[in-house]
Amino acid sequence: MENTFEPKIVAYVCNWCTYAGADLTGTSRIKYAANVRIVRFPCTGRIDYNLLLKALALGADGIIVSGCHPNDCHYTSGNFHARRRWIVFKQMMEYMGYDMRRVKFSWVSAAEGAKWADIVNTTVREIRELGPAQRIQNEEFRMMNSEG
Amino acid sequence: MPSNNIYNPYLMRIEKITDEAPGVKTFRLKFTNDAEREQFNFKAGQFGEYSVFGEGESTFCIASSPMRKEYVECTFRQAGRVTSALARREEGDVIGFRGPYGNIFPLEEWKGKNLLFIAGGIALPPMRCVIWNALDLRDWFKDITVVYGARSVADLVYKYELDEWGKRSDMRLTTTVDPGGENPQWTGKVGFVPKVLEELAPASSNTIAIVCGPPVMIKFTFPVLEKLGFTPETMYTTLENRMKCGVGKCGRCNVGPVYVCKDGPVFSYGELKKLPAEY
Amino acid sequence: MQALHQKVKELLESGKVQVVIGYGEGSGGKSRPVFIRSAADAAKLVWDDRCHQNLAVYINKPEIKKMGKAAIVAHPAAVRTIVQMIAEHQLSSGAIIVLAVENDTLEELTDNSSLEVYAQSHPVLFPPFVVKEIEDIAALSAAERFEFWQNELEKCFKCYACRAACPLCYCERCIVECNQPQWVSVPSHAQGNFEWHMNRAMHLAGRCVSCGSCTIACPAGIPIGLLTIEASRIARTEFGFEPGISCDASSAMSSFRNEDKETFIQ
Amino acid sequence: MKSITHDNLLKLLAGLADEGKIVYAPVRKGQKVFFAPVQNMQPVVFDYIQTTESPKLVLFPRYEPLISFEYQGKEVKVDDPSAAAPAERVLFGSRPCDAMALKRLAEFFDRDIPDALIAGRQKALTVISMSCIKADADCFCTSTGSSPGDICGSDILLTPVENNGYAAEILTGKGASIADRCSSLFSEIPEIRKEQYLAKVEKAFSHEEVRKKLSHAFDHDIWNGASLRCIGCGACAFVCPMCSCFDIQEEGTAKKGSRVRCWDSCGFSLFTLHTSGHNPRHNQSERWRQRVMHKFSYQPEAAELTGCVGCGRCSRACPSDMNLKEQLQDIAANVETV
Repeated sequence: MENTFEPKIVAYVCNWCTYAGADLTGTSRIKYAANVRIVRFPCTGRIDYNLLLKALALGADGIIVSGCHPNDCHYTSGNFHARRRWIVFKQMMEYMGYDMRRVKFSWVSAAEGAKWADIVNTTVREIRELGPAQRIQNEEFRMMNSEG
Repeated sequence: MPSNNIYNPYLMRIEKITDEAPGVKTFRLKFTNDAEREQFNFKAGQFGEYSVFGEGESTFCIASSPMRKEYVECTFRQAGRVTSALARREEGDVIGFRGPYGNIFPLEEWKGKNLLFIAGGIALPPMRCVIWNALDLRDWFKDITVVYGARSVADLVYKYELDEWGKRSDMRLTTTVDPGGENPQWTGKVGFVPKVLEELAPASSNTIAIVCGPPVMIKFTFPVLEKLGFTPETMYTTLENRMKCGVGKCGRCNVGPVYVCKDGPVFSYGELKKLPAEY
Repeated sequence: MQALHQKVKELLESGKVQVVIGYGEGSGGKSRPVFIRSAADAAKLVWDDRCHQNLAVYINKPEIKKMGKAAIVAHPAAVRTIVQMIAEHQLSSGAIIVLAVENDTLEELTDNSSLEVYAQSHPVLFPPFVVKEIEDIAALSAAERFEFWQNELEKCFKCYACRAACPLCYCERCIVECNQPQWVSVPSHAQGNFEWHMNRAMHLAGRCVSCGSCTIACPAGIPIGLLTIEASRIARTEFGFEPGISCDASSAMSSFRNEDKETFIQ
Repeated sequence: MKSITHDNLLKLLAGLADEGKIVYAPVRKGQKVFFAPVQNMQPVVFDYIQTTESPKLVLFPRYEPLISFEYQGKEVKVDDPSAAAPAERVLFGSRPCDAMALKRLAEFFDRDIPDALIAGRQKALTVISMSCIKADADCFCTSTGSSPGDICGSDILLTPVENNGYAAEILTGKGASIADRCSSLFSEIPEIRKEQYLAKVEKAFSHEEVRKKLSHAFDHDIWNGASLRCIGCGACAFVCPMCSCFDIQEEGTAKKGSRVRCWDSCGFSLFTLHTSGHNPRHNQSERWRQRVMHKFSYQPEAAELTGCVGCGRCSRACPSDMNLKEQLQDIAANVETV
């Protein structure tokens, strides 16, 4: 049977590299999956891990976080700080049992339109295979709601 | 309330938004449901819980006169999450309103007396309700005097009404701004409210003083009034403790054996003196 | 313990300190924090294997600070906490006299270098059951770990005893109390609890000295300390960062190295 | 009088669950005992002195939606969860102090402006309590008007007696309706003196005396000393069967969500903080004083309702050994009478 599940993917990207890169993907007329909702930030250093948690809580099946390559940050070191946080965040989420195959981290420069398309396409394909994300179930809350 | 669930708010449409001062707005609210409006009543001194759905509830006094039944008005300063969300609303939007809650200014008991209103800054709104109520019942009372101060000329709220009150012959209005807050056009007084009050030296006999303002103003105003001969039982204020439920359950506004939301917010200085100073 | 009583007596009598933060007899055979202000009370101090709470949590409590200069009875984990607090500018050097205790030994530490030497030579040792818990969880599959933590966190009713018991959770306004935006769901449902404990772990990454105070404090019996211990383990393996051993260390999460590992980044 | 065997008691509870009632019973989670809804009775435990979390959650849950809302253009659609009838619940294994606490809690929420959500749940709740045959040093129920075999607030009170059975006091109509429907599970025994089976809890202080002394103890020194080691968490309030303070928060998105009530504590520093930055209770000592005064002075004064039943949970839960019984004994002994 054909897989008809269309994952919802949120992409948190930095303004200077990946957003420009994604722009280039479009202007270069490279086709890529339409499942991503792009949210633009000044810098990856500004992308709080809580935004990732919120996206997952509110229904995202996958997340892409992307910004400038190391040493290319518009603000010199924002992406280095981000990288440290990602390292800890990723492993903490894994420690708590979350399937981190759903969260992708990448560096995409303003010149890498093709790479962006590739990342989006791979992510969509992989997450389509993984299926809809398991949400943290607010058991009691649901019970309360149904109990009234 | 629309149901017997005390947390279920009335749905109110914002009919009119007035910018009062920097960050301060007045909303005129109309019930979306006529039957609810019909049976809604409140008295001067009571307050409500105003809410933006998805942002939360916030507590302000009802600032309009209870005699004007077709709407409810509230004035608030944009400060936290809810008031910021309220400030982003536009005319025609729907917000929630729970109320009226709390006790009242005992206007009936004050019949035949002089009324002296003393307000500071954003604390005029809770007083505006009772001032208009008293003006609507003008023949109940003898002299009506209002002393109102704010940090600067810009911070004075209800400027259009201050003009109107200033022109009325059946009341006296004194406005003042803190030193440094005046501008070249300013014709009122300059000085802190307690000091201006001391200069005015209103007579205390057969007079009720109603004081409302930031804690520091209240702290310095009551002693001045006492010096002028007011007794604790003739001095009133309305407390503004932090609240969530408004109905005496959530525990936030608890001061000694009273809940400000349910047993207040209006207290005489005599009553306050019996309470621990946790307000 | 006699040495401790003697030392505290001297400190108070000489006026070197005005208060000593230590352990005393509590209710029902427990120990409890006590604040000794006169030499005559020095004998009320106890030090034995009931004394787990990290007393560094009291150092900056306004009521205690008002009493004057303090000395503190500190087990090895508390010494590390104090070093970390100095590194994070929560405590100025020499502001407190540390009476480092372990088993039968007592050392008086008054300056940064002696604190550092002590911290470096006294590793925080986990009790055997914690070691076992850490190993057990490491052996679980991802799905089992998810299940494990969901079951544990379900007990949490967000009393924030973990936060209050932690000397390094010193923010005056915690992220859970910031509501513009509301990062962490306030109710104690599964999502809200997950967000809270994730945030706590992230904020203590590379800072948690693994004292275990939060786990002991948790009234619901959740082994929450494991989360911050893990966060610090990550910081240690990934960035080589050991909290609580250097008074002028930078912070693990607000510094970086060019060569930080990025194998997972595409 | 009636009695029931252990096996029949389990059958009774299983039967109630099968009827579709939500049965809350004490179960062990890790080292601690919690009340949780159970379908089969296998995990139910009996060998606890006191549960960690109190059974107040059956009336006043950790969190509950007060309303839910959805924006439809400029309009808002609001749903009221109290419109639906609350589920029938059975609470099993509450102690007599818990049962009394639930009754007082319901009274508190019903006072002046009744809270329909709590009242609805109270109406649909049957309480089957278990007398205490063991107590520990933190228990002080006899000092607050309860006792190990007190019947107040229970619909059925069971007292463990010999031969693995329980003497059953059927106390209310709700209790009787269960006992009648399941009469085959009960047997008749001659009247017994249940006191012989009950735990002994010495009276530690008199709450009337404490109340009198507290009425003028607001500025007493006693609060400063006692609260020094308080770290300002909410453990005491959250495990307390009578603490009723709550917060109201918004859940969901800006378009759709619910307004939720969740537990809060007067021990938190931000509980009373005004937007202006002014905080009426600035220090931990003031917050600790509020907790004690509210339970033993303010509430009794306002409504003849002592806000504590002496279950001792707060003292067991406290990370820094704040002991309520000790504090009250201290007040009884050291605050002067005027």
